[in-house]
Amino acid sequence: MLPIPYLTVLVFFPLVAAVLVAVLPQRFERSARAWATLAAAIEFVASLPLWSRLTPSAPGFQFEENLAWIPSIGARYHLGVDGISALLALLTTLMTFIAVLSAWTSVERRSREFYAMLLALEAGMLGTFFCLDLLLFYVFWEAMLIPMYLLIGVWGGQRRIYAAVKFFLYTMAGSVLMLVAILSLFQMQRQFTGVPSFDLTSFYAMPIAPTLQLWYFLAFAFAFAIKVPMWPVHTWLPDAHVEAPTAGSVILAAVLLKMGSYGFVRFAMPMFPNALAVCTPTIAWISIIGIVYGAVVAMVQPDLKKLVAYSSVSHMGFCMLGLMAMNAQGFAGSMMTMLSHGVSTGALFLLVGVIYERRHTRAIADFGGLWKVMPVFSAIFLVVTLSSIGLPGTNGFVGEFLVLLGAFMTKFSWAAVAATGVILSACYMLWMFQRVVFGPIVHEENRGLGDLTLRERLVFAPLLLLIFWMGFMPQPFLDRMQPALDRTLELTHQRAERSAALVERAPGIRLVSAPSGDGGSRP
Amino acid sequence: MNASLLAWIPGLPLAAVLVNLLLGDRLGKKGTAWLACGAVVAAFALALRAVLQLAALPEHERHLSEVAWTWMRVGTFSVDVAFLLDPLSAVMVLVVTGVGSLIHIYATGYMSHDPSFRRFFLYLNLFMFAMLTLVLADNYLLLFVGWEGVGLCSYLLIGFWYERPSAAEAGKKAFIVNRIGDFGFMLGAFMLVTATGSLQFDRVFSAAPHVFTAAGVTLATLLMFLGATGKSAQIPLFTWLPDAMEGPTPVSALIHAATMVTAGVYMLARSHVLFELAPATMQVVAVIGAATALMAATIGLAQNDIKRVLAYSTVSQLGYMFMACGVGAFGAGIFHVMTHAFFKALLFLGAGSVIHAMSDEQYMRRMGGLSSRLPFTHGTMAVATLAIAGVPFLAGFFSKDEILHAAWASGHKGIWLAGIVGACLTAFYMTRLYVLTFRGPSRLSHEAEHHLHESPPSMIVPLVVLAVLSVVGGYVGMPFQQGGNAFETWLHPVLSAGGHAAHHEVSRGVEWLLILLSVGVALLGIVLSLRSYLWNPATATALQTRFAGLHRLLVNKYWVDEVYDAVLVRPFVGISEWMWRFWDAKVVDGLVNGVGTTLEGGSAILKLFQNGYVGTYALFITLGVIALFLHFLR
Amino acid sequence: MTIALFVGFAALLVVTSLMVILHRNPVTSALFLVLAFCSLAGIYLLLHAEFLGMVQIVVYAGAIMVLFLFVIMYLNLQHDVESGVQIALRRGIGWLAGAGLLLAGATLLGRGLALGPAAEVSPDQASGNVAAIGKALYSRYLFPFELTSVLLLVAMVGVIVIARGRARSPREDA
Amino acid sequence: MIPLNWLVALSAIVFTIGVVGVLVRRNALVIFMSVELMLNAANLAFVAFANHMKSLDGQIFVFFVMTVAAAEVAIGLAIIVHLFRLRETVFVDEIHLLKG
Repeated sequence: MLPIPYLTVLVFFPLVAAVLVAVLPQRFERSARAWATLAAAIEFVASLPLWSRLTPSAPGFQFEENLAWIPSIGARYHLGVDGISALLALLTTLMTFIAVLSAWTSVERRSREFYAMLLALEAGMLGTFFCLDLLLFYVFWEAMLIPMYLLIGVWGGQRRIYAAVKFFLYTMAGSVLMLVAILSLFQMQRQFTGVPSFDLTSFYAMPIAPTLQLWYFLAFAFAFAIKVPMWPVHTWLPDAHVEAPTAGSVILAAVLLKMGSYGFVRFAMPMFPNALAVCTPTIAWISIIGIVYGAVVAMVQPDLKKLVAYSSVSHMGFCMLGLMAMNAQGFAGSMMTMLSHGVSTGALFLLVGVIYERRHTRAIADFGGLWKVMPVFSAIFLVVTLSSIGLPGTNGFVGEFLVLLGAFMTKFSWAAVAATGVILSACYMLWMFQRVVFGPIVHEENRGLGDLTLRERLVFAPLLLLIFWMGFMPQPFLDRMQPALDRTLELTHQRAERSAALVERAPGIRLVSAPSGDGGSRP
Repeated sequence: MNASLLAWIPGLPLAAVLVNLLLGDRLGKKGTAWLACGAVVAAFALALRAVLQLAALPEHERHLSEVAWTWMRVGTFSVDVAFLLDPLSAVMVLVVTGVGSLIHIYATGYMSHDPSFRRFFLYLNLFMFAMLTLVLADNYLLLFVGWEGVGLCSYLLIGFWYERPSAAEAGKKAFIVNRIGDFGFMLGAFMLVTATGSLQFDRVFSAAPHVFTAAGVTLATLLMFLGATGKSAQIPLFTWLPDAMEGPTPVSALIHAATMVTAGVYMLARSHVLFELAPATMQVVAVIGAATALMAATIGLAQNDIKRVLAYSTVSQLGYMFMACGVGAFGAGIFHVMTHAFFKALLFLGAGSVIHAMSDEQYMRRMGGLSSRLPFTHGTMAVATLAIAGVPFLAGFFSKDEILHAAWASGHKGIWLAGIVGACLTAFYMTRLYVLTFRGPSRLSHEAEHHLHESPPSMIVPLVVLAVLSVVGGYVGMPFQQGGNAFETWLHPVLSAGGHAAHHEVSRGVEWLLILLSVGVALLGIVLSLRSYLWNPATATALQTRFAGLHRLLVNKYWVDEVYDAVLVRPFVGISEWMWRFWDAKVVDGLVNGVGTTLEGGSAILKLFQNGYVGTYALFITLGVIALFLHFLR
Repeated sequence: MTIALFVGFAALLVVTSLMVILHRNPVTSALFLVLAFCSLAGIYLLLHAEFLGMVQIVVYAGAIMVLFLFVIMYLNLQHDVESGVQIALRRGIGWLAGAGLLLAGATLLGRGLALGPAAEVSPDQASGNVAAIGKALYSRYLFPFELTSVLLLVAMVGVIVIARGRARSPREDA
Repeated sequence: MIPLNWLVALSAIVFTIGVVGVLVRRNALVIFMSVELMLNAANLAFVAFANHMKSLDGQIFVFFVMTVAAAEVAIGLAIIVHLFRLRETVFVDEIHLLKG
């Protein structure tokens, strides 16, 4: 393996860069963006070995680092990566680099802190993807919130304080429940093996009584459902997106939303398989409602960013449905949707940012007939819209098709209702596209808009490339993610039998009288 | 000569698209025209060579397949980007590239003075790539890629003149209606995968008979038929085609007459094994085909926009093709696809040349007497009109007769009757179109009269070629040939694969009778139309007044659009508005903010206890002490 | 005999305490309080706590009450006027709370808590109360004793700072 | 010997009178005196038990209570004086600025 502690470098380099950028003296205010871009570029290049050096078929985790962190309670600084987290980490580094590059003109005041926040956010996200120790996971999970909160709160739009606070409290409320679950699991773990440890593999090894599992699963599921966001707990997303600066909402959409589904795949599903089996239909139907509801509500949004935010709710609904299908196609589809949603929605937000920078308005009604004035922009907007509605040949289709296929194999009705999402997404995206790009130029201000500058085209070039690469040749991505997904699936089934066999003598503390058999209907 | 060139047939137009994109304006109009037409003609040449190579093979192994790369492989399910050339796709590829190149040449003339000339050919080539992928696909998923690709290109080309809001609206409508169809097709494909484990044509068809239950295969085929209705504009999802006339005329000719709309028929013919396993679906297909044919023909009677009439005629002819597939005569269906491609493309291009001459005038009531001024257009259009009407010894007659013959032979008497009535109506409205445009008094406005001119040669040549094809094209499928119908024998290896093909023989005498009947009906339609529009126009107006109600019904196209709008679109937007305004903002968000406000309210109440009076604090302390005492007393 | 003395002192204590809180004029309340302290000192003596009795008289009655009277005189307080419904309400509640407290106390006493065993006479008891307290104070309780000296010092500093107030007394700028 | 019950009863009565005094009176000084009463009631109980248990700890504790009381009175009166200077009043219910 690499001589240096590769993952630690990957996680803490952006943090160090963030600090350096933040403490740059005043006269470097203008060049702060150049330094930040350089740092993000180095980080991206440094993360490429995750793609090339990763041997997908090797069992367990790679690039592992395991040091004692808090010996007294057995919490270890344990980092590792497998097919799933490597791809998501690559998505993070790429999208952060693009977000930093795109924010050159959009941020005027306090730009040093702005870039520092972006880099710190990247460190938090990478940490969350890499860590395999539950306590460390919780630390990074919460650390990630702070830079995002500041990004929305300081550089946001009019109602930024409301949006930032809502975002923070919403996620915090969920993750506090998760913390309680982690601690009580730790307690059970210590009694079960006698050795205190927060290590994920030890939790994987410990069977838990099914009735107990339900409460833990609901705690974890609730925390991750908020992040996904799943249907009833999604209202923080439109507000956060509308008020966040472009770069902030690009990363928020591209990576932060994947935390929820990643959490499900890595933690909630393998650790509590029996409870999962009980809750699968409920969560599946909730994600289907999310798909249809997100699309329906997106239809009538007057604000571009809100429309794209609700479309994210719809796309992430596909992700969760894929996971609930519990088969290879569903998992692969869900993972592909995560990656392709990250790319296409990130691009969509960048596009909205471009016209927001020129017209300082996000209302669809203020635009119209942009094709004549900004042909290159409109062409890119067309390609990204098509990728977002999942046209075959673009990245959106591969994910959506596999998710629907997986869902179809599990239950016909799931796929039938979810597939209407395909129609709805076409409706609202094309209607929006038509009102923004086609038609005669109604507002005089639009006549003078300049087309994309070289820098902006540079920002979109990698995204377009990815859209078509993942659309036509998704196999390299699928090869990398499948072994890890199969292992997760197999682990889930294996643990389900072991825990089921453990019905009476459930180790660990008896929580308040265990509930009766049926699964909780809460998400 | 290995078969590796198959991939290049769709590859060439794609390469032209990329070159067009990259070089952009540096090419200039001339360069773009040559690049675009050259790519399609080269594709035609490649296709021809491949088909000849195919023909050389012995009959039972007539298929060339070639795998480009593995597209998706997840668990047991895997699908590749692979191309297949067999007799069925050979016919389609020849029609698509042949008619396509003619239309490309025509378009260079037609669009010569359009500012975004380059963008037009960009989309046109992209369309050719998508259509060729669809036709040459080796599995349902790649077919679906082409399927949605052509949907996208039709969206772009209908909305080509994006500054006209109606064009953008029509484009969006076309795409969404197609998407509804694709929804059905996708679900059908899923059923195939779950049952047979793959989407490869040969693997699905070989596994289908043993794996599928009756209900399963019926549902799967119905869903795929829903996709076909979306793409080929049949009864439930046909409303987008008439609006698609917003696009430039070459687009209407290529996409909405010759190639894209026939994709549904091709898909049905390709999966005939599945459809033959589900007689119920076949019944539905036949009935819908007949109903569409009749309904569209009646609407065509009352339209005054030349392109709308042709659009409804296309919907009607597509109805015929589906009727043929419904009664099991997939060969007849494909044959009609070919002949229809020839004369319908010719009609549209002719109409385009008329519109071009009349400086974008599409309203027939302001035309008339153009035969002398536009000789070539008039000549070729006349041939096409006779062909579509079903006049003997022309292409339309042979293919339509084949369908009627099959309908009668397979015992669908009702379907046959609808076909005959439809044939008569077709003859009537096509002659009406011909008369109103070319014959009769010239109702041209003065300035239209002023710069009326015949189209340049680049437009006339394709017209002539198509006219020739419309005449010659029919003989391939002429009945009473020695070894049976040449066209049928060519398709035989593909269409008989399932072994369930229904073979009904009818005595030669009855066959002759049928032919005479259909010819008679066609001539009746022509004569009636000539009488009421040319010889004494008064009868037309008389007819209109006497059946005023019926006439208004037809002019308004049975109010189908309005019904769809009222029943589907408006309530849907209403619901989504309600869902957002009420549900999302008030309920869900309300709950979240509610938590905040309740906490605030609570603290406001608690604040009152802190009223600053030392006395009250002392009182609380005492009460606390008393409470402690009580606790100990218990 | 001691019982009679105790009852006398007790009665005196209760009456004077009541008068302290009932009487309108703060000066008379202060004087009644002095009387209460003296009766209390008497009770201490009955309980063989001579040292405390003396300290009670010296510290409480002597020092603290003098301070009180000084402040009352200094502030030239008049007769307490107690009027208005809001005050009457508060007084009512006050008495109620007092009654409640008394009731609870009474029931508690009524239960007759198990009293600890009466310890036998400890050896140093005989040698006089003051000496014994002195010995105990400077042996086991040395540290708390030193602590109280610090406390008193702090109190003194505090008083000076607070009582000094701003350079100008409010009267000039009134 | 004086029975312990009476002593404790007496201490309770005096304590209650102190509490009532604090609750009822408006004059800060009288409240202050009532607090002294409560303290002395506690001292009485201490001495009573010290006598009953024949140990000196009670008395020593009373001694400490007294020193604390002394310090407290000093500070209290200083505050009252200072308060009087600012507000010209000694009535507790007129001083209620410090509220939520």
